[in-house]
Amino acid sequence: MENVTQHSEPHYDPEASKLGMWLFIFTELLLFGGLFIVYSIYRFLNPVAFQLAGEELNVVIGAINTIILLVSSMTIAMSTTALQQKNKKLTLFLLIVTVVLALVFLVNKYFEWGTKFHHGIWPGSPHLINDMSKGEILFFGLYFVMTGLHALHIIIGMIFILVALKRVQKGTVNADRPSLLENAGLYWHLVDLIWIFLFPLFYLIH
Amino acid sequence: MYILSNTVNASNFVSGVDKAFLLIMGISFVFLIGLTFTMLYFMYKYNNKKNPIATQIKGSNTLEVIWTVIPTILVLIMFYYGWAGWAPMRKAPKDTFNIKVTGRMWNYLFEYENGKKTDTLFVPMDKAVKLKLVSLDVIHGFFIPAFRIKEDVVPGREKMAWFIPQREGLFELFCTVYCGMNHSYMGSTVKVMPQPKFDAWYIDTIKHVSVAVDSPTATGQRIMKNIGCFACHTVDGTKLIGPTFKGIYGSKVVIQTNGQEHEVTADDAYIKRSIYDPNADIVKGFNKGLMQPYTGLLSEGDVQQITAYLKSLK
Amino acid sequence: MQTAVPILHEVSYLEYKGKYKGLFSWILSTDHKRIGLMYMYAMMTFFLIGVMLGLAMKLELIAPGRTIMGPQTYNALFTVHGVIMIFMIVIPGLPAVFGNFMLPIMIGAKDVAFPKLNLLSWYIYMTGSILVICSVLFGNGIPDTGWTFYAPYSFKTGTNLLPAIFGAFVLGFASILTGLNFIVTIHRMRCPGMTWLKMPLFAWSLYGTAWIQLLATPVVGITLVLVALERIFGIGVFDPALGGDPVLYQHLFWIYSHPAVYVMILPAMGAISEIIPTFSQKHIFGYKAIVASTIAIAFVGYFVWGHHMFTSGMSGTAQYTFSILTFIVAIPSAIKVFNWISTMHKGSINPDIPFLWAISFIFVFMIGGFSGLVLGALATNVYVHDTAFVVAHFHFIVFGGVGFAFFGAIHYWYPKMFGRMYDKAWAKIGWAFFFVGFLTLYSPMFYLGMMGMPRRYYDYLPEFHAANILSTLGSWVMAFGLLIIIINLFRSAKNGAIAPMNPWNGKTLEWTVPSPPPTENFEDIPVYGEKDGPYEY
Amino acid sequence: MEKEKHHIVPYRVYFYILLALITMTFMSIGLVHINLGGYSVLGALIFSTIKSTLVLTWFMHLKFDEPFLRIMVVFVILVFAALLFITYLDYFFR
Ligand code: HEA
Ligand code: HEA
Ligand code: HEC
Ligand code: CUA
Ligand SMILES: [Cu+2]
Repeated sequence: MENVTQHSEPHYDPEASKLGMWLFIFTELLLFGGLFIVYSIYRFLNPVAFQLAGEELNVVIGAINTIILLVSSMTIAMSTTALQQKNKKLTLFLLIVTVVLALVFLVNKYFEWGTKFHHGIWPGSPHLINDMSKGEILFFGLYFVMTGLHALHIIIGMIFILVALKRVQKGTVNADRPSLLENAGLYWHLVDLIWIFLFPLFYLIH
Repeated sequence: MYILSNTVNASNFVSGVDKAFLLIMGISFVFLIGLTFTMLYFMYKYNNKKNPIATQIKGSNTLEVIWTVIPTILVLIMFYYGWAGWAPMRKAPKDTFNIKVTGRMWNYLFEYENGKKTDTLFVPMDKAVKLKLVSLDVIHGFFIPAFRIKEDVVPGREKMAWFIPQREGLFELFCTVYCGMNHSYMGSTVKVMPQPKFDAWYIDTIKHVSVAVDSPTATGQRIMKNIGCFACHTVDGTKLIGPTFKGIYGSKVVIQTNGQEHEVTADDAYIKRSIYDPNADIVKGFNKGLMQPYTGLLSEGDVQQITAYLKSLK
Repeated sequence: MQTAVPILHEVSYLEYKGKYKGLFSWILSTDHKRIGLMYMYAMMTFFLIGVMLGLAMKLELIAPGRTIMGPQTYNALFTVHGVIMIFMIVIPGLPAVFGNFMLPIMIGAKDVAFPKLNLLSWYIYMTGSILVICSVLFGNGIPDTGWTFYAPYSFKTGTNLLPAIFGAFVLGFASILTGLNFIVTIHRMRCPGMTWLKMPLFAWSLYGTAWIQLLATPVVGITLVLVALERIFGIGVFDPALGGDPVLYQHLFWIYSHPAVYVMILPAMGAISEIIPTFSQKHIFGYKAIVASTIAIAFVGYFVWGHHMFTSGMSGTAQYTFSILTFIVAIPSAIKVFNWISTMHKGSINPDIPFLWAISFIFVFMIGGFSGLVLGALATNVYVHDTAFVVAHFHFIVFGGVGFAFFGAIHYWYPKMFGRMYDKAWAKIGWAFFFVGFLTLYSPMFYLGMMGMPRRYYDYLPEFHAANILSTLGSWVMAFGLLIIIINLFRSAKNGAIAPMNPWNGKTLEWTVPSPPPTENFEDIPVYGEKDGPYEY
Repeated sequence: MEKEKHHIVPYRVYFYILLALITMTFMSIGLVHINLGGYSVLGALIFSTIKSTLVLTWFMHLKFDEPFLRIMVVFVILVFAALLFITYLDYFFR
């Protein structure tokens, strides 16, 4: 007879958690928004240098990564449908595909950054500072910061999806309580959304 | 108060700025006093001892409109006066007397078109003076209160400020943007002289040659004092922004060049390099980018004098 | 032992025994009231540090030249003072303490929407604060950039800036999460019948604030990350030597930091909007107008940041746009002041201590606001920008505004929070010293600014001496007042008279629960009928 | 509220959206090779905007959510646009 006051009965409010997730997405949008402001101002001030530097980036890798992200966005969106149709196997499969695609994206990114490093281009590298124009330094500085931050979000998104996957497996996320999976999906789409803008702004300047 | 007293019309901007000031302050005082007294009066009149039952009033749309519209009009008037006092600061007339102002930690250097350099700003009276503001390191602020002008001096950009001094005399000049340790000492003075007097000063280059000095190292010391080395360096062994000069000559210094650490002896060549290209070798434990190159500001001869002085610091 | 059940339900949140004992029952509690108190204790501690630094600065400025410290120490002092006061006290201040404590009760909910997240925010807040303190204690030198971290000085200085920047970044996260929590709470957990327009004004102000926290904080977050990267790698974004533009840093910084000043003031205004009707025993005047002006301040306040940069070399177009927007954002504040004063009209005023704080708030807020108008006009801003005038403006409005509202709020809600009443006579004496000290401390700074004394100055001309002495004296009077207030509050938490449920005859929901409230706040969620409302006397 | 069933989007729809997104990606890459001068940024951004609208409405379910979420999203985007616009008032007219 000790503990009668049970604390807030664990009530489940999917609308609240969805709203919370959206609000968080807004802050993420403004986080990148800050960087987009910086980018656009510097591009406006150094149009030629940005074009020159943009040509150094590999459009093919960029395009492949875009498609990977788009496909993974679809698979995770489908996974909620699968969950709601009570098809647990398909849900799990779709989630695994999403995570694998995310990994492929990161591997690509790794090689892409690797080549840049190989060419002596990294933030603050002597080649960058000594041999390039100011606009190009800015371009690559922003390139590393923005794609780096985006990659960090991919990693966070992957963890988020993995947690959801685990919970789907255990059955605590199911057709009646899909919130966690839906939120993981929302987050993942955010990552996609940002890339949709990063890709043309960095890879498609000619 | 500057606003009211001795700086009346010290420059062409004073009246515009002060007008805006008085207008805003005037309106503000009326409101402040009026509202404060209303508040106190209500507190007295409707005290619960006198007025135990409140009358419930939930609002009034008429009043809301009134006290939205009136302040709006008032602030637009304030905006207008603010704008009117400021607009002329943005565009200098064509025919101006030009001076280049270089800010660095922690002094200003004024360069005139005939090559004259000073650390006090000399300007002719009743003539439009245009300043070209550049900074070598961080942002500084160029502020002459009596003239009501202020402009940040931003590295990487060339800024402009102009004014017509209208009063003879000495005026204060401050640095207003925080720029490191001696920010509050980065001031100087403006000397406004009537045109003939100014001209005499302007063409006279002889006066500036230094008076004879007794000891052989005093010239070095004087140069360093004038250009401001002691803002960052001491001679008594304490570390400020930069390393101390005590016993520096001939000592072994650990420096970093492009990230590699190595040891050198502080000789003439090293000191010269430290002055002309300080960011090439960074003394261990100090930051890059604080000391700026003095190329063009100190001649080879000056550096020799400085080295001679540094030698004497045992 | 069946009979014990209803009694146990009434156990106050202070005595409630949960899974954990002692300290752990606090630091692991997800109860919004305990979290609110934990914020308050943490802030009090940091606040006292900040006050000490402020007093030390004033002591240094008592005479020109060196008095008790060197210039580098002084620079470090105002930096740490500014960072602590802004990022650790007044930005989270009212929302984290009173928002957490009162918001759920005021809207008739049992807790916030995400109680665990709420606790997490507190931990994030503590982490950030400790990082800031670390930057003082360890490394080579205390940060010395001013709380604005202006580039390029912020990546040139040799001092230990990284932990401070990182700390501010982390504190931003705590602020974002709190805001997020409040928005969801307000959207989803208002009690049945409480429509948006029946919500107490304090809750409205928190709603407006939360949106600013959400949308503005990330911008400064990323800006601080860029400064840190600039320091570590030299990526060049703000370094003029590498093509960057230091003025862009200022844009980004103020995109956050101007809205942040409204993050500070809105909840303060919200608290005042609660105190005034309660102590006038009258329905608030112009409820809808106050709601609208809250939203307007939050929204327009977003677009005026450039008024901090009038001398930085922006384009003329930007300058007058920002100036006019600055004036426009002053109007909703004016509307609020008029409505507050009208609420007193024909009321039945109980001039008790919270009310005294409220009217002194209005008084100093007006002075601060009017000096803001001087700063918002272009010509006068150019003259007084970066002088002691600005320092006076923001102390009047940040500290006079937010600080006074904080003290008003704590005297107002104290009986509810602790179930006891403080000693009113001492509270009034403390208030009197504080108020007089405040005016003596900061008024001379207006004068100094108009004379042209720049801010962040360790040393000054002899002409400025007299005003500085006065100001320093004021700082002691005020600190004395503060001491009385704090001691009074602390002692009363143990020894004060037991407070009734509704000592001020307030009408908002927090006055319908016992003092102190039970863990679950309400046994049954209240329901608002057609006629009910927060200010229906 | 509790009873409200989630709208279940068929797999097919998601697939069509993906196809549209990929097509537009290729179109924006193609656009680069046509010389549009200053307008190529604009073109790329228009494509990105359409793509992100698709992602928002379908993948992120905004189409099926309550209207206030949609209002919030639009509001946030407008706030960001206004920030950008005002910042440009400085840089464009310098
Ligand atoms: C709580 C915080 C807070 C608040 C609410 C405000 C409110 C305002 N501030 Fe302030 N401000 C700061 C905190 C705040 N400020 C800080 C911290 C700084 C310095 C930062 C730094 O550099 O370190 C600063 C700096 C600052 C500057 C830059 C100064 C400079 O460096 O050059 C400017 C310039 O426009 C400004 C203007 C205003 C204006 C117009 C308002 C308005 O919102 C005020 C509106 C209120 C009123 C007008 C009074 C009430 C109205 C009436 C009684 C009715 C009558 C009114 C009319 C007729 C209009 N502020
Ligand atoms: C809330 C903000 C706040 C507060 C309370 C204070 C309090 C004090 N400040 Fe403040 N100050 C700043 C914010 C604040 N300051 C900022 C942002 C700067 C700019 C830094 C920079 O330039 O970068 C500054 C700069 C600054 C300077 C200028 C430095 C310069 O430019 O040269 C000086 C000079 O004397 C000064 C003095 C003081 C003094 C003596 C106190 C105090 O000691 C007075 C004593 C205080 C009290 C007696 C109680 C107040 C109570 C509350 C606020 C509510 C409590 C809330 C909780 C406990 C949660 N401060
Ligand atoms: C803004 C601060 C600043 C000013 C002004 C400044 N210095 Fe320095 N100085 C430094 C710093 C920081 C270092 C250490 C980093 C480096 O080596 O660049 C340094 C290093 C040096 C060294 C090498 C010291 C050693 O121990 O090896 C010499 C010599 C020197 N400065 C001379 C001068 C002279 C001469 C002047 C004036 C003409 C001057 N400095 C002005 C900051 C300054
Ligand atoms: Cu130069 Cu302050
Ligand atoms: Cu502001």
